[in-house]
Amino acid sequence: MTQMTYREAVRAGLREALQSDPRVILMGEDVGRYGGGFACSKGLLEEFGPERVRDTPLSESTFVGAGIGAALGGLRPIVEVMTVNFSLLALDQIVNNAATLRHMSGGQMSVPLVVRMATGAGRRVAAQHSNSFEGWYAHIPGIKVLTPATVRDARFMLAAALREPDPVFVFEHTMLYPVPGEVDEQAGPVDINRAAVRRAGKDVSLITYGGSLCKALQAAERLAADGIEAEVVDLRVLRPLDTSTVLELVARTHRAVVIDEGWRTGSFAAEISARIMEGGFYDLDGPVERVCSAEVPIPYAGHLEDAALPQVETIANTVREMFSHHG
Amino acid sequence: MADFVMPKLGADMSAGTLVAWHKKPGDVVRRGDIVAEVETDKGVIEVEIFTSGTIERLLIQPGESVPIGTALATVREEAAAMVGMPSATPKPPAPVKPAAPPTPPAPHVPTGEIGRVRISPSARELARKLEVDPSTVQGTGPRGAITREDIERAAAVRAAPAPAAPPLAADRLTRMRQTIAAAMTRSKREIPHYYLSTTIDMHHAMTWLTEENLKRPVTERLLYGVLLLKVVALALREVPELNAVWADGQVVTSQAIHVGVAISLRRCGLIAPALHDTDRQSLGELMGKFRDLVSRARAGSLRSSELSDPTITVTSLGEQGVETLYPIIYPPQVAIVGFGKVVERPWVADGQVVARPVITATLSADHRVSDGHRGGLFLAAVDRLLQEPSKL
Amino acid sequence: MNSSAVQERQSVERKHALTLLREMIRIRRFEEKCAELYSAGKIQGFLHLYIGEEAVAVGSLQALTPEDALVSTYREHGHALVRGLPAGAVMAEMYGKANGCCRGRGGSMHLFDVSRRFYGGNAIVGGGLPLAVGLALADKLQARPRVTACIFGDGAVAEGEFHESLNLAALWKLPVLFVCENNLYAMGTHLARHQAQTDISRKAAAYGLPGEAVDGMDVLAVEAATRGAVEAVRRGDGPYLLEARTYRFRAHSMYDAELYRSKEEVEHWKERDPITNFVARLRAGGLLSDLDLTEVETVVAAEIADAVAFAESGPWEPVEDLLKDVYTLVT
Amino acid sequence: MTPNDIRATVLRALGGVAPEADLKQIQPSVGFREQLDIDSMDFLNFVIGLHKELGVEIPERDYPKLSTLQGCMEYLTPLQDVQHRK
Repeated sequence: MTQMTYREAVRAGLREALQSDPRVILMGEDVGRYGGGFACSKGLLEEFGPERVRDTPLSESTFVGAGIGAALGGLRPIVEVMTVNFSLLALDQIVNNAATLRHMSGGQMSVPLVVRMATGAGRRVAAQHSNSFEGWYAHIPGIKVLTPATVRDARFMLAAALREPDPVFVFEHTMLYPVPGEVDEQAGPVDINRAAVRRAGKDVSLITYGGSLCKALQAAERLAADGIEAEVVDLRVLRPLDTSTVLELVARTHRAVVIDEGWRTGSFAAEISARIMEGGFYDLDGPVERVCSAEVPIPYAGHLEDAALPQVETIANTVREMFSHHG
Repeated sequence: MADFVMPKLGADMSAGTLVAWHKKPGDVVRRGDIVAEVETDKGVIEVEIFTSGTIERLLIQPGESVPIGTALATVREEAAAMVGMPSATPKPPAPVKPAAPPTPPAPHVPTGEIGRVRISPSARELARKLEVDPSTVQGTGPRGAITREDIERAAAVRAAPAPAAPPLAADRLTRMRQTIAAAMTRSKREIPHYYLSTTIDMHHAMTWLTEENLKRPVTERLLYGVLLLKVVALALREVPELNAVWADGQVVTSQAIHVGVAISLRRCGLIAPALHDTDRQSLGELMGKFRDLVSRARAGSLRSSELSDPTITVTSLGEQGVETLYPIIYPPQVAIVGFGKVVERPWVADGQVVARPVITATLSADHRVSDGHRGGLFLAAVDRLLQEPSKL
Repeated sequence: MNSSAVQERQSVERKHALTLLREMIRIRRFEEKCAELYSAGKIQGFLHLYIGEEAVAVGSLQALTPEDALVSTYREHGHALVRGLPAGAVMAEMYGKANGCCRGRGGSMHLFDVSRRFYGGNAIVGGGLPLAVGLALADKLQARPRVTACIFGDGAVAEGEFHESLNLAALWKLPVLFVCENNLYAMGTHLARHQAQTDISRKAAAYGLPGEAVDGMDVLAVEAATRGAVEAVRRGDGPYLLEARTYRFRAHSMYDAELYRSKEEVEHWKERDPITNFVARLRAGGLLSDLDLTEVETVVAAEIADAVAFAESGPWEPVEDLLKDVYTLVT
Repeated sequence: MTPNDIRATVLRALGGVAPEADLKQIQPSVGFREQLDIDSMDFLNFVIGLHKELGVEIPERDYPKLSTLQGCMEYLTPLQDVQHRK
C-alpha cells in the first residue's frame, strides 16, 4: 500500500493514462506549463510534451467541442475544465453534441471522451467558484457521471472511464485534493457503476458522494456515541445510479438521509429520495431526509459559507431527530 | 383532375386564410408558379403550385380560413406524366407505449427480517389509533401491503358480530355506513330541527283497508303503509314549503312531490329511494312500485337514479314496536315524517270511551324553512285525510 | 498546345463542366421536391432549402478527397448530396423513416454518414465549428494528411465558437478549411444589422489565418478558390477561411413571409442564378447542347422519383428501439 | 305435489324476500319475522310468491297460520290435495 494525497492519485492516474495509450491527450486551461489549476498535471508537460499535454485558450465551448471532435477522429482526449463553474459555457457542446450524437445519428458514432472538473465549495472563493452542478449532468442521457470520493477511486476511476466508448464526466471535489489516503497500486482498475458501503450500521443509511463522504463518516462517529449505528453509503457514480444497492441497504435500516452539496430544490438528493420512495416505500419507518446546501449563492465570509454548507453536526442532528420519540 | 390544396406552410400551422388569387379559371400554370397568397401567423406567404395544367374552378374565396389539405381549386393536369406524386404515406404506427425508460429496476423484495409487515405509514398510524395489530390483518394493497381500509375493516369486524355476508358486501356496507354517517352528521350540524307529533285515529283507514283487500287479488293487496305515503304526499300540496331542498344558503321548493321511503337493509344498512310523483299515483300503483322498491332493495339492485331525488322522506318503525320516533332530516331535504306502530288505545268518540287503533305521526322540520305553525297544519291535514280513506 | 491536346483539354473541361452542372441541378430539383413534400405534410418540422446557393456546395466540395471530413450546418441537403449521401437515404431521413441515413432520428437538420466522413448537420448555430477543430487536431496528432472542411452561415460569425475556433485552429496550425456561406441573412437579420465589420473574410486576419472572399454564385470561381485553399491547408500551413458570397432564393425555412427583404432584391439576385448563368456560359463556349441539358434533367428526375419511392416505402423504426444507442454498451 | 315439493316451494318463496338468508338453517316452528327479520311488505311478497308458484289465494285472515314453516306445510298440503282431486 502506498500513501498519497487525492491530488497525487489523480496525477498518477493521468500519467498512467498518457503512458499506456498513445491516443490519450490531456487538454485544458493551464494543464501544461502551469501544472493544472489544482496541480493535478504538474510535470506531465515535461514528461509527455506539448503535443499531448495542451494548454488551451479560455474557450471552454470550443476546447470541449474540440475534445468531442478529436474523440470522433480516433483520439482518447481527457479534457480538464478547471471548475464546474466554467463548464456552463460548454453545456451546449456537452448536451447537444457529446451526449446526443450517437443516438441522433442512428448509432453511427461513439464519443469516447473524458472530461474532468473540480466541483464544490468550502475554499472561501465565493459564489462563482463554489457551485456543485454534478446533479445537472446526471440528468443527461448519453453520458456517465463519476464522483470519486476516496483516494483509491481518484487513482483508478480514470482508467475505467477511458475504456468507456461514451462520454464520461469526472467531478473531483476541491476540498479533497490535499486529503491523504492509502492506495494499493497492484489492486488495479475499479468498477464505475456500483455504490460502496464505507461504514456498516444497522439503524440508518447515510447516502452521499464526493466531497460530503468525509462529513457523513464523521457524523456516523458522533452518532455511534449516542448509540445509533449509522451506515455510510458512497454512491461513487451518479449516472447510472446504483439504485438496487441503495434499496437493498434501506430495506435493512428502514431510514435514509441523503447528503448533497447541491441546492435542495431539484437537487440530486431529490432524485435519490424519489427512487427510495418508489422502490422502498414499505421499508421506510419515516420520510427520507435530505441535508443540502442552503438556497443561497455561496457567500465569501467563512462563517457564512460554513452556515450554507451541509456540516457534520447538521447530519448528526437530522438523524437524532429521526430517532427522537415525541408526539 | 388534381386539386390545389391548402399547403402546410409551417411546423406549427393547422389552417390558413386565403388572401388573394393570382390565377383565374382558364389560366395555364406551370410547376412552381405563384398561384395564391395565404395568411399565416408569420405573415402573408406566396403559395406555388406543384402541378402544371389549367385552372378549372376556384373553390375558396379570399377571406376564407380553411384547414391544411382543404381543396382550394381544381386543376386539369397537363398530359405530361407528373413526377410520381406519392399517395398518402401510412401514418406512423400509433406509438406503442415506448419501452419504459430504465426506471429503477423492479424494487428488490427484501428478504426482510420476520415480523416485518408491509404496511403504509398512514395505515400503521390508524392501526395504532384503533389498537389493531397489523400483523393479524390480511393486506389487500400492492403485493399484500396493508391499506387504511384493511385496518378499518379489521376494526369494524372486531366490533360487529361476524356477519355471514361475503367480504365484498362488507365493503359496500362500510361505504354505505360512511355515507349515512356523513349525511346524519351534516344534518345535525347544519339543520335546526323542530319536532311535532300527533296521535291519529286509524279506525276508518284500517276498516276500509280490510274491506278493500277482500275485493283485490293477492298481487294487488294494499298495506296501510301505502295509505300513509299517499296522505303525506297530498298534505304537502297544502304545506308546499315542506316539500323542498336547501341549496346554497336558500330554500328551493320542488314542483314535483317524490316521497322517499326509508327501507332498512337487514345488516344495519338504510336507504331511502323515491316514489316519483307520489301525489299523482293511485294507491294500487303506489303499492306496486313500493313492493318493487323493497324487493330490489333487498336484492341490492336499485338504480342510482331512484336514490337521488326524494323531496321528502317518510320512515315508519311500527313493525319494530316503536310508538313515537324523532327522525333526523336527510339533507338537502327540509322535513321528514315518522310513523309509529298502530296500537289499540282508549279513545273518546261522541262522549263515549271506545277502543280505537291509533298511530303517532311525527314531523321533524328545518326551522330555517318552516315554523311550527305550518308543521302543525301539515300534521292536521295528514290526520284529516286518513279519516276518508276511500278518497285517497 | 497542338490541336489534339486542345481538344483533349476541352473534352476534359466539358466533362467536368457537365458534372458541376448536373450536381447543381440535382440539388435544385431535390430541394424543389422537398418544398412540395413539406406542403403536403410528408416532411415535418423545420426545412431549410439551399436553392440559390448550389454553386458553393458543388464548387467547394470538389477539392475534398473521400478521406477528408466535412462538418455542416442545418442548411445541409446540398452538402450531403454532393458529399455522396444517397438521395433516397436523405429523403427517407426527412420522412422520419428507419431507412433514413440516421434511422429517422435526425431529420433534415441532422444528417450524418460516418462512412463518408460527413459529420452532420447541426441545428445549433456555430455548434459544428469546435467539432471540426477537434477532428483536425486528431488528424494532425495522428499524422494523417487529411483536411476537415467546416461549412457555416454568416449567422455563425456572431457566435463565440467562430472566434474561439478560428483562434484555436490557427494557434495549433490545424488542417481546417472554414467555409462561410454568406447569404446576407441570419434568419431574418441582414448582415449589416448584426455585424460591425461586414467583410467576413477580413475577420480571419484577427486570428492570424488567411481569409478570402469569392463570388458564391459562380461555381468555377468557388472551385478555383477552394482548390487553392485546400492545397495550403493540406500542406500544413494551418487553417484557411473562405467566404462565399451567395444568396438564398427561398425563405429561411419553410415557410416564412420574408418580411425582412424586398421582392426586388430577390429578383435582382435571381438574375445571377448559378445554374442558368452556368448553362449560358457553357452554351456560349460550345460545351453544352440542348440534348445534354434534357438528358441531365431526365436523369435527375428519375433519381428524385426513386428517392421519394424509397422514402415512401421505408418502414418506421419500431418504438421498442426508442432507447437503443443512447449508450454504446447497454449497462 | 309431495310435502318435500311444497317445502321446497315455500323455501324458494322465502328466499325471494330474504335473499341473504341461509334457508337450510330455518327452524320449522319459529316465526319467520324473528328468524329472518322480515316485515309486512316482505310477508306480502312471500304470499304473492306462493300464489304464483302454487296458484293459492291466501286471504289476510289466514296470514298468522303461515308465520312459520310448519304452519305453511299444514296449511298448504290439504289445499294441494283438493286441487288435484278437482
